[in-house]
Amino acid sequence: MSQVNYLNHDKSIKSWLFTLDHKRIGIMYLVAVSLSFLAGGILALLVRTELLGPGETIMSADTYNQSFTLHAVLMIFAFIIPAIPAVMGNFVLPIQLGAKDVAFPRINLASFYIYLAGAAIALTALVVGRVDGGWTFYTPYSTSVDDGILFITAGVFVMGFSSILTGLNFIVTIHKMRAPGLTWNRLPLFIWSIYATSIVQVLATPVIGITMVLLFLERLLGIGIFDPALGGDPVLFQHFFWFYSHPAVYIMILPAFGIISDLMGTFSRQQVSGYKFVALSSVAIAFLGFLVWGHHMFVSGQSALSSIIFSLITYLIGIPTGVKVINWVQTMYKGSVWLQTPMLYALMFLFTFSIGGFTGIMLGVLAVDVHLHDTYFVVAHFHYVMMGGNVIAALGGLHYWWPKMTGKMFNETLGRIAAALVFIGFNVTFFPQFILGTRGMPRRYYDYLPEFTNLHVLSSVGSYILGVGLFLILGYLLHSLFRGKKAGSNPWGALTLEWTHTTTPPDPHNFHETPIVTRGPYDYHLAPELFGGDGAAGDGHEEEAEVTVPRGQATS
Amino acid sequence: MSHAEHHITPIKTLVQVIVALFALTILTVATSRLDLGAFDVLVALAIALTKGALVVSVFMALKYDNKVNAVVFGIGALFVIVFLAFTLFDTAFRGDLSNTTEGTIMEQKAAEEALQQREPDPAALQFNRSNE
Amino acid sequence: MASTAEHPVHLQHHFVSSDQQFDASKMGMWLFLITEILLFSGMFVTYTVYRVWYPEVFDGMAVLLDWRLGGLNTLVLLASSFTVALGIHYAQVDNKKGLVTNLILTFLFACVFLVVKYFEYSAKIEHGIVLGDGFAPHGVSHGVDYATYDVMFAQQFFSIYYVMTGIHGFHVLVGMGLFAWITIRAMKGHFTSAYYTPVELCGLYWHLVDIIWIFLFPLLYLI
Amino acid sequence: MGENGFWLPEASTTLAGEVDALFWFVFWVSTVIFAAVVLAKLYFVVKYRRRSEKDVTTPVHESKALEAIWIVVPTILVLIVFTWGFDLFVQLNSAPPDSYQITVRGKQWTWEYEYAEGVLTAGDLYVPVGRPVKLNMSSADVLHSFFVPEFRIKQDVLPNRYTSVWFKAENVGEHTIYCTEYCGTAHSGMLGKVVVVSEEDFAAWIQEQNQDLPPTELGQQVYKTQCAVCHAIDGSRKIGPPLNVFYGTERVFSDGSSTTADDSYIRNSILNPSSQVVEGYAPAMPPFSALSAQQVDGLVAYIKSLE
Repeated sequence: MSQVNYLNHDKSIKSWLFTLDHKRIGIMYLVAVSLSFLAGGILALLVRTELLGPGETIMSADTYNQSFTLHAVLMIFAFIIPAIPAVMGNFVLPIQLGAKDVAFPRINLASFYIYLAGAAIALTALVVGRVDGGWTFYTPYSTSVDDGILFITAGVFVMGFSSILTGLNFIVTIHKMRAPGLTWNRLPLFIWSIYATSIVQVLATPVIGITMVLLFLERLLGIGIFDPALGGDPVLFQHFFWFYSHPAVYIMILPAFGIISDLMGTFSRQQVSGYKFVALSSVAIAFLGFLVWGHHMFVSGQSALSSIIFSLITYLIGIPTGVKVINWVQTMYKGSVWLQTPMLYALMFLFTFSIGGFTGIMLGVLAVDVHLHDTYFVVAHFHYVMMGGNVIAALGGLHYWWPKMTGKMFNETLGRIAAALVFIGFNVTFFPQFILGTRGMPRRYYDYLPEFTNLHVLSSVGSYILGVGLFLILGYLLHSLFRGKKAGSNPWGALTLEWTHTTTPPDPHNFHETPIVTRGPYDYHLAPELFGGDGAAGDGHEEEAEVTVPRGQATS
Repeated sequence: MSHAEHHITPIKTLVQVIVALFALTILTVATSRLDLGAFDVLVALAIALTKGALVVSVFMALKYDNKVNAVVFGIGALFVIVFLAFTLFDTAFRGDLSNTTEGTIMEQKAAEEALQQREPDPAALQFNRSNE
Repeated sequence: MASTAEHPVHLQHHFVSSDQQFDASKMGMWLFLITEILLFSGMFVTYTVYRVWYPEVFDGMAVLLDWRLGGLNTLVLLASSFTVALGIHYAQVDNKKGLVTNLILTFLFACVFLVVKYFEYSAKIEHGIVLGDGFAPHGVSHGVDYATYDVMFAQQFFSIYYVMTGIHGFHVLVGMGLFAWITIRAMKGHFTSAYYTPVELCGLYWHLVDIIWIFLFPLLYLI
Repeated sequence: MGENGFWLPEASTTLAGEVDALFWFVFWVSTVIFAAVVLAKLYFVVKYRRRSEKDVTTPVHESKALEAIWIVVPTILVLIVFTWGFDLFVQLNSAPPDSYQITVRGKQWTWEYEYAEGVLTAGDLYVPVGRPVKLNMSSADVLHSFFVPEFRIKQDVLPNRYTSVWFKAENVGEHTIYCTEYCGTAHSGMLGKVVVVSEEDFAAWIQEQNQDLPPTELGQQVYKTQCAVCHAIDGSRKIGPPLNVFYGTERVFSDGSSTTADDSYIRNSILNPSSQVVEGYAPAMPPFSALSAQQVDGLVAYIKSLE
């Protein structure tokens, strides 16, 4: 007879749909964002297939334009922004804090349904009209072309609400719900990064809200604020858009930093190098991220003064980010590096994200950006940061917490094969795009000059390899649900509370008794017996009894 | 009782604040009737900021509240300023290097039309901000 | 873990104490308020940019907004803020009657605000000063020839006016819903000095709505 | 692949080479640091790989000096890069006062040029070599962006506002102009050429443009610059229908009506395209109301002459 956990204590559909349990909400988010990723991914493959040759390959120009727009809108607003915070943040954060739930469970559930509603409204655009203009919605094209924009803007507005509520919930939870002994200096770095992310979500998202309202009114009524035909200013729209969308890049990448920090610590069995720096720089990056949006606008017609200020501040962000990468590498120094699948993704992240970072520095150089702006170089840079950063880290996190979420181990061999396919496929897809971009291939092009054909074909082939890798992951993860080996409570020998103080899968209320924290999240030297936990270990409670450090003033 | 330490603002303080707010409202209307030139905006903003500060600190009791809430509010206000200031770095300095005209094409057209009509429409001329 | 017997009714299971729950709710509310501030900041930025570009238009157009009505509404909203603050004071000292009276007063002030707003809007819409494409000032009333206000960028000014006051008005409407709800709960005696969180949170929201108007009034009507 | 290997195309203006130098500086510094990080990573993975489940690790005391180096050195590097990029950016944006000025208009989906000598053309931009040229640009509809990779210049083109870009071409030759701001269905077809010619050839070209052409030739010229993005003349389907097959035949429209394609049909299609959208095509064509009467007549004559 298996222990009671959050999955089996009540199996009715209703108990899922109306659950207030952060873990179940996390799982529902996981299903929803995975479907968005699947849809967005299929669109990406269609786009790459169209680009196999110049001219029409499989679709018309209008279909192509809609495909890349929808790919971006789905991937950004429906997948990548909620991916790590709403899935893994929801599942892991309260347990890592030693809390029974997030501060506002009902708001948490509401944010999920608001997200679904937003996605549904945005997709209605497909039925009503066209989804055209790219995810940036630059006016006046976006407001002049089709009524589809009304639904897209409304959808993004609504999804923004969901994002705000998630962020707000997490900030309060982190401030007010930490277990006794869990000081700010003992917070796992994943928490720190989610904290920074949440700040950005709360501060930036309202601005995309008002931007979408104004865009909506511009299209519906012609209010003339962004429409040059009425005397409005399209560049002002870009300021509004990027005031959100640049910080939004940090909504996407900061949680990835958190996962990587946790993975590097756990699988190196070593304290994360420069813990305080890594923790505080996440928050610093979150704030500085608001001061650089204009680096998307160097050739937009904004003032040169603006461009210069934005360029300078952009570098200020580059430095802490770079130091973080060095810290992660340094974490392995004198460690015991265990190359399990999650760690493979962490190492992969260090490679791909570094390329994304360095190319970001290149794009921040004013004069060089003039040449590279809006070319495939930007497309490649963006994907190296978003996919090579966020998605790779999310895959690492998913593999890392999969046993905790489901109670099952995935097939390690298939995991490694898939990781290799993803790594090869990703780089073959996007690296050629850097070269395409420097040679002058503009982005969002349906057709291209014959001289670019070879690199485009290479890129498309890479995307198929990547697709195979991702489908393989989907396959073995689903398979593990039914046939997977039972996971022990702490298969990776990690030190954070979700591994040491609760069962696998976790109890409906997370803990039988409130944990008391007496050490840092990566103090492996204080718990040498933890490492090398067996995937098939038995009931969590017995193991916990062995491994928990003595609780001085235990609860009574 | 755990709520004993919650700050209770005395009614007297509340009354003082609302009287001040009413007075400031009348003051801002009064000063706007005078022509203070460029100071119009500054005076109006200063009064509005004072009123806002009174509401936040006393009515919303931020003065007596947990510090973290004050920090939250401060950060919110700070980022409004960031948004405004950085946008103005652009909009107030357009065309600073490229030597293209500062005004928009529409403004120039309107000015040209007004000139051609020979019977200058004062409004159109007034709103023409092109270089000449 | 404390036994359930010590748990007051309002305390949710995942909180350890009433204080923790109260502090969490309040911090959540403050965070929500700054999202509101940033939402409005977009409009304030638009206002500033266009005001810097077309100061004459903004000066000229403000004449069409009646500062008497705007000023009246300012006083009404300030008064409503005062009654909310009083209401919270009475909740803290367990004076149910004082609480209910002040909540009802707040609701009524909100009604007055919207009625005044309605008259302002309809007076403009009547003369073709509308939001968007239909903008075409015409007609004469009170010695004002509206047609002379059909100048370039006037549409931007009124778009900003309508969107700002419209979104603000929407918040007032939401606030009225909230106050209707907590007034009923207060009448049923749900709130005591030990638990009045919903009153406190609605109050915070309402003060913010007030503060936004404190800024809207001089920017749109006076300068 | 040119002198730069496969990363960058040929550099054809006075400033392009300087931009490239900066590009290569950042490129190589980044590559060296990146390689060092990756090598360190691989070394650690191998050196400190897990030997057994019982591995014991001890915390490493971080070296403050090392941490300081990692902050100070990159800061110095990026400040160099910033200053360098700033200086070049100012140069890229400051046209010499004696520049030859051309007015450029972007519209869906072509570029139009107006020369000081009164010449109006579209598609290809003729410029003299060795002389600074300043383009004053605006858009007739949505945002566009003027990009010539070999010149390392790019500038968004906005409606209701002028932006500008300048260059001084060093060699005679032809380079592609791209639109890099998404502008709708035929965004990727909004191409043109910068044709850099000698001063004498340029003067001669201006002369030639001012001469009258027979209608069919004029029409052909207009076709190449304005219509070829969307309409083929070999019977194949592009964004719009081909132009060589329909004259004199019955046209069926998407609203179900039909008419015989004659001169006035062509004329109407050019000036008011959305009134008669041929069945099976998207209503993507904007009205070409900026064409002169002669140009429209020329087009009609040219389309009639096609087979």
